[in-house]
Amino acid sequence: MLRFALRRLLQMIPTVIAVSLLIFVIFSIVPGSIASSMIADGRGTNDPKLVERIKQEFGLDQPVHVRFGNYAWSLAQFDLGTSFRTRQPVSSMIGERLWPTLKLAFAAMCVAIVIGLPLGFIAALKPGSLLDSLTMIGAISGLSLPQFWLGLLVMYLFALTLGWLPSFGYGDGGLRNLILPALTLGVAPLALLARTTRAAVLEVMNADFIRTARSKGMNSFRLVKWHVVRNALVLVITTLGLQFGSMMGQAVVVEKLFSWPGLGSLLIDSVGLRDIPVVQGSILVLVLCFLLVNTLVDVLYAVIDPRISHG
Amino acid sequence: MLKKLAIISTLSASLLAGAASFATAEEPRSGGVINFVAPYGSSFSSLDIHASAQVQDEFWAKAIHRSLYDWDANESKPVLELATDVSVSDDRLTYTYKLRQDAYFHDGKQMTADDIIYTYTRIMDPAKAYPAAQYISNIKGATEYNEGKAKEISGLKKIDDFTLEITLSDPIDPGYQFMPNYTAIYPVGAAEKEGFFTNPVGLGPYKFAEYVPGSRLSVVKNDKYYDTGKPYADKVNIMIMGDASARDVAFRNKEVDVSVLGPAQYVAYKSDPELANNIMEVAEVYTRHVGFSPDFKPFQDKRVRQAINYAIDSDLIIKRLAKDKAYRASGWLPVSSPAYDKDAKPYPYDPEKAKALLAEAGYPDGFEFELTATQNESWGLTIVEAIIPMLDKVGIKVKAKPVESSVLSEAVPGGDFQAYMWSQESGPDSLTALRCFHSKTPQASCNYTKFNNPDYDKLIEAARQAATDDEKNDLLRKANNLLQEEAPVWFFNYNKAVMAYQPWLHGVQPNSQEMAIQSYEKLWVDDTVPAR
Amino acid sequence: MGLRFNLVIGGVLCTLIIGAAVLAPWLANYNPIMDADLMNAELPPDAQFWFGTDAQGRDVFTRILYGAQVSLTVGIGSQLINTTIGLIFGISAGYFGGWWDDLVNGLTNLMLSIPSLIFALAIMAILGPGLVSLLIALGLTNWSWTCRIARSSTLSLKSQGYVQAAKTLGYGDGRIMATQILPNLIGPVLVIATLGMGDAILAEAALSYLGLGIRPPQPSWGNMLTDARELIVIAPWAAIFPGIAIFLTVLGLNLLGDGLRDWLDPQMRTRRA
Amino acid sequence: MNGALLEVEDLRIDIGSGESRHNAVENISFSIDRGETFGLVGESGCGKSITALATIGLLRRPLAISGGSIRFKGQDLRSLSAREMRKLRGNRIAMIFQEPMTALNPLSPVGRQIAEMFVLHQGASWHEAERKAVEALASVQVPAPDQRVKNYPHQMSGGMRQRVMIAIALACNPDLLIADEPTTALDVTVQAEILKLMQELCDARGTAVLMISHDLGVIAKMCRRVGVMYAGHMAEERAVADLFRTPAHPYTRGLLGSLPRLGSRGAHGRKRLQEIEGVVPSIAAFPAGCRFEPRCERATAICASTQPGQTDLGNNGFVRCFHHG
Repeated sequence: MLRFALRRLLQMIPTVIAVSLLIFVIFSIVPGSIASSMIADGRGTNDPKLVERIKQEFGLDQPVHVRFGNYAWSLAQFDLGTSFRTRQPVSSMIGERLWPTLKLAFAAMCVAIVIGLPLGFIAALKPGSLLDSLTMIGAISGLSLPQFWLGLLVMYLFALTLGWLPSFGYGDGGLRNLILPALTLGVAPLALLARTTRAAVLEVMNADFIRTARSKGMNSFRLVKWHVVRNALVLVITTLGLQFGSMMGQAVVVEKLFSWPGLGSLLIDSVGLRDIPVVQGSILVLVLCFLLVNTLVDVLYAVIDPRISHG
Repeated sequence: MLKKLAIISTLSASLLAGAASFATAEEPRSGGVINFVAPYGSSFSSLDIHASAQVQDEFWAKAIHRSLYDWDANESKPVLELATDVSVSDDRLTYTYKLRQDAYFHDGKQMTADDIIYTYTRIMDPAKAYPAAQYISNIKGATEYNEGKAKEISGLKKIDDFTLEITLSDPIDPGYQFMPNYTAIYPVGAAEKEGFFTNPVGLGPYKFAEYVPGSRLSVVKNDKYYDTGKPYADKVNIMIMGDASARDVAFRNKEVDVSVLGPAQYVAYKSDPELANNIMEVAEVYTRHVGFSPDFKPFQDKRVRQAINYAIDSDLIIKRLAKDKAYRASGWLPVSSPAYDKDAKPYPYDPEKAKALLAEAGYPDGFEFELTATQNESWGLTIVEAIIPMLDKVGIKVKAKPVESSVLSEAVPGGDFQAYMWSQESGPDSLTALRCFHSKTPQASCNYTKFNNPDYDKLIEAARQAATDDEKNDLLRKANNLLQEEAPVWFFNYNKAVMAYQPWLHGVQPNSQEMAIQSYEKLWVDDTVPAR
Repeated sequence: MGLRFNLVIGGVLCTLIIGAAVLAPWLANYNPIMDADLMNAELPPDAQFWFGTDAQGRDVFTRILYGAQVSLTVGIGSQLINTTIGLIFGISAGYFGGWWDDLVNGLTNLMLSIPSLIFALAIMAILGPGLVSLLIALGLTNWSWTCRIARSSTLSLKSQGYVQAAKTLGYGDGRIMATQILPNLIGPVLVIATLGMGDAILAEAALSYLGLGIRPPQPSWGNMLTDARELIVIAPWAAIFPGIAIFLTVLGLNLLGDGLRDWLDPQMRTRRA
Repeated sequence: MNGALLEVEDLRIDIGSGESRHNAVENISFSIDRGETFGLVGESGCGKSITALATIGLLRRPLAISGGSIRFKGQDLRSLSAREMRKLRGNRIAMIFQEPMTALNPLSPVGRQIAEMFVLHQGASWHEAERKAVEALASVQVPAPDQRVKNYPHQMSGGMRQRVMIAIALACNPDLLIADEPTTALDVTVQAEILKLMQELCDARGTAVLMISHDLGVIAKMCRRVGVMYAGHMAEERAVADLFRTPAHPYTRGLLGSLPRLGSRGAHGRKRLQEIEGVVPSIAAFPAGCRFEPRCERATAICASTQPGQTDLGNNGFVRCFHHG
């Protein structure tokens, strides 16, 4: 199992290299620069000398291949560079923001799993029932909502109208501030998970070994507990891992809306201000998170399904 | 006019708030927690204010730091802050400051002339490109130091611990140069010390307490602040809240004590009987305009530029779209400028005249141009969307070209536009603002429309040399009116900043520079503040 | 929720939206850009302005109709690009195998590992806001599923001897891929594209919110929603109707996609991620 | 026939409901004595598996019993509650399925899947049940059973897996074992071993068997009596010896004709009925009269309009055909 995990980890390397190359290329041709972003709000005057000095300090006046060389060389030493805007190491800036994002993603996943998984199960166990229909209509609706719109709606409902929860921000890092953004971010994976679970359970329920299990004379509870859950999970877990990626993307929107101090809002700010090292670093870290989660999923998959690890 | 406006609105606010609170308004109460907002973005860039160029960072800097001068919001002028007295030489180049002897940094060290020299020298660090350098570079020898040609800044001279002599390279008002929060004074050697930028130390009324990146920065009362009796509140939480809708909800939810309002919210708050009581309106020093490129043929003709000014119903846009959250521009200098011409008339809405002018200029059927703008609701695509049908009526087709703000601020100084829409600082120093249209000012700096008019240049030169303020303002007024006549831009409006504050918050100041940047030490909360 | 329910409701919704888009010039009473009378700004829905007016005094109903054109263009256009790229890469990789297959596989993994919204954001930052940029950004970032399915189907067809049989008849590679393999892929690819259209419309809204969507004054549901966001207290209709339009369209596409999938191949159910 | 272990009478199974309701199986009657092995033979789709599932109470929607009775030890199974039925199922009536590849849970060790039986029906603890599972596996002649219990299905061959199935089915010494094509998916050599094993174990336990197969050879080897099903009807029911000697139904004759040699299968694995023209009609298109009529060479006008009744052939045998003999 350890070797399997190691092998999967090693397989990440080419992807990581390709991603870092790609984002370097993209952000070396993007218009605008850190210098121009400094006067973007019309305050002060544009000081051409300052612009020159800024470009010099950050090596932006060097030709592309030299810049790429420097970038690749630092990356090879696990150095993400220095932020143009703050002059702090990118890694420490990302370090500050990573935990809130992971917390948000984790909480959203929890929302999705805690609600979506059982809902999908129940729907599948009574296919065609009212509950099943409602769940599936709800699920497909959940997948059809623009996320920031949904966020705005829950914000108005739970924070403004009902006054139950704070509407924004990180607070002291507690649960109260986490609920609304996690809910907003969790709705799409929840819906998808409910659908996937339902489909997976239906598929398993039609399997031959379920008929065998029935012929043993077990009740539905034991049938589900002993034979359906694990088999359905195998099908669900893969979806969950892949879903994590698009959730990392959606986190950008949700973090911005809820003023959540995560990697997503750091990324979107840095794109706007053309703080390129931070942009590159953030994307790289997001991709790494995604790859790690999917490796974890693969390992989990192997743990659950003996056919993988033995084969 | 501005001052009156601000005073009237605060007055009416406190009157409306009722007699009870009026009584308490007399006597500031100490204690309590203020939840302030930093609304211009979703993060602070760093805790090194010299390295920043973003208003957003002034929100925390204003609490922790102090600069040599400060902005007097009520008088709308720079005033001495860290000095008690200043004398100026006859050539108006050398200033001698008597520094205050009761100023202590949060770590207990007393402030001396060395700290100021250290700070200004650091800002000009040859190895770094600190944005704050633009304010310091007017000190004699600063540029040489920055370019590595000198070992120190020759214009900075310590007479004794509490006497500092600063020599400028140009006879300009140093108040505007040494007032910005970006030039905050650090204790000697602080920036080289480990941990200064995670736990900054300053001279301000509040001490750094905690920073949750991207979320909030908290400061606590500095008991040794030199202005005795202040600050009032025990703690200020500065919440980072870039999203206007989220801010709106938070404010209504009483989670924050202030909110900066957009046009739509301004209307909503004004029509809400409760919220309407506590709104502060301030004429800020930004002029919103559409600049015309002199390289684009039709715009080389003054009549075309004027025609556009006639063709757009600016008043209607301000009334309906900006929801009266702006003052109609009748030239470049804003309402709060001492050189503002109260009698100047803005271009009236007259599409017939516009058509006639266009025909005269040789464009009876109009023409098409591309207008580069950002998403901004007050000086971006929202306004452009309203202009398009208006100009269409006189035959001018406008193609909107949306860009990100950092792309606009590269394209405009680079001259890469046919027309652009932007908001440009037009104060507080009127001379600085109008110098942007001097023919010697390069496009890359701030003469974005490459304005070139010898008469105008003469007026500006004269104003620079003017002996008295009245004389100077007179000349600037003339220059401003000339500018309006020449119409290098469509004069849209001057920003009216609007801030809503909770009924328990008092001491809000009408800061025309940037209303949301408040002197925290003057704010206080009464006992109706919710428990925090 | 039977098969028929999905197909019928999804089909009806999609037909309505397509109808709205195509017939916009005839159904709308106003011009979506030029008929902006600021005196009529933020009027609530009435007999004259069915969905009210926005901050610019434009008819929200009209703009939603024209917005349907943009949303459908974004949906269909981006999926055409995605599908074409996915099919070309997928079929050729499965067909030729070898280093090309490895390369395409690597590329697909790369695409899957960068969240597509962030990728699209980066591309939009280079190209600047606008419809064409959006089509490119969304068209370049979501082809990996099509590619994967095309590749695996090609491999399975190859193993079933179709390809060998065609080769013995003297068909060229291109012809075999086009005539023997492609037709087998139409079903699953259609399903992915239908579902992808909904995702593209949602992505347009998200990018608009982040300031990188369709260029105003051209109406798109995403920028209408973003613009009206702050009006929600004083003119909620300007925000609610575009939101509903997006919701119903994406819902319709999702239902249609689901229905198609169940109809074409019940086995595909669990494959979507 | 009183005292028979299983009595199926006039069993009728429908598929679907309302407008789209069709008959799948009707007028099925047969009985099995204690310890007896009864065969059901027919092409795939003729309703034999459905009949078997009905017997063990595992019919699932859209299939449902709509008439007749199934009596086990004199008790009508249709009147039992779900809970009572679960007590019988696995415990007194067990079943073996066709696909050993898919009939076992791939994610569960085989030992545990056997042990479940003891936990379910004998109230054993898991620990005790696992121990009994080793014994059960030994009884089906799996070598090194104490190791094999830990194996997952994918680690075993088809024959081994079917032995596991048998171990599961016989774990609680049931009175009736339903074997639905137990050897169809296996190699010929393994097939014989498994059949032999089943026969030995059932004989030793006195377990009656309902053997379902499309393969007359298997039936001939295992059973004393046999029912031939065609399109949901029982075409002919005889003692095996009688059936082979004097097949009465035209369909039975065709079936026998397709056998190259008694007791073995063709080299191509499953042998199709090449001698009988045409295909089994689909459930929705059952003919009104004799269901074999469209394919029958002896068919006359009456066959198309009227369903033939049972004709007694003596020795408890009967046939449904107007033109038998």
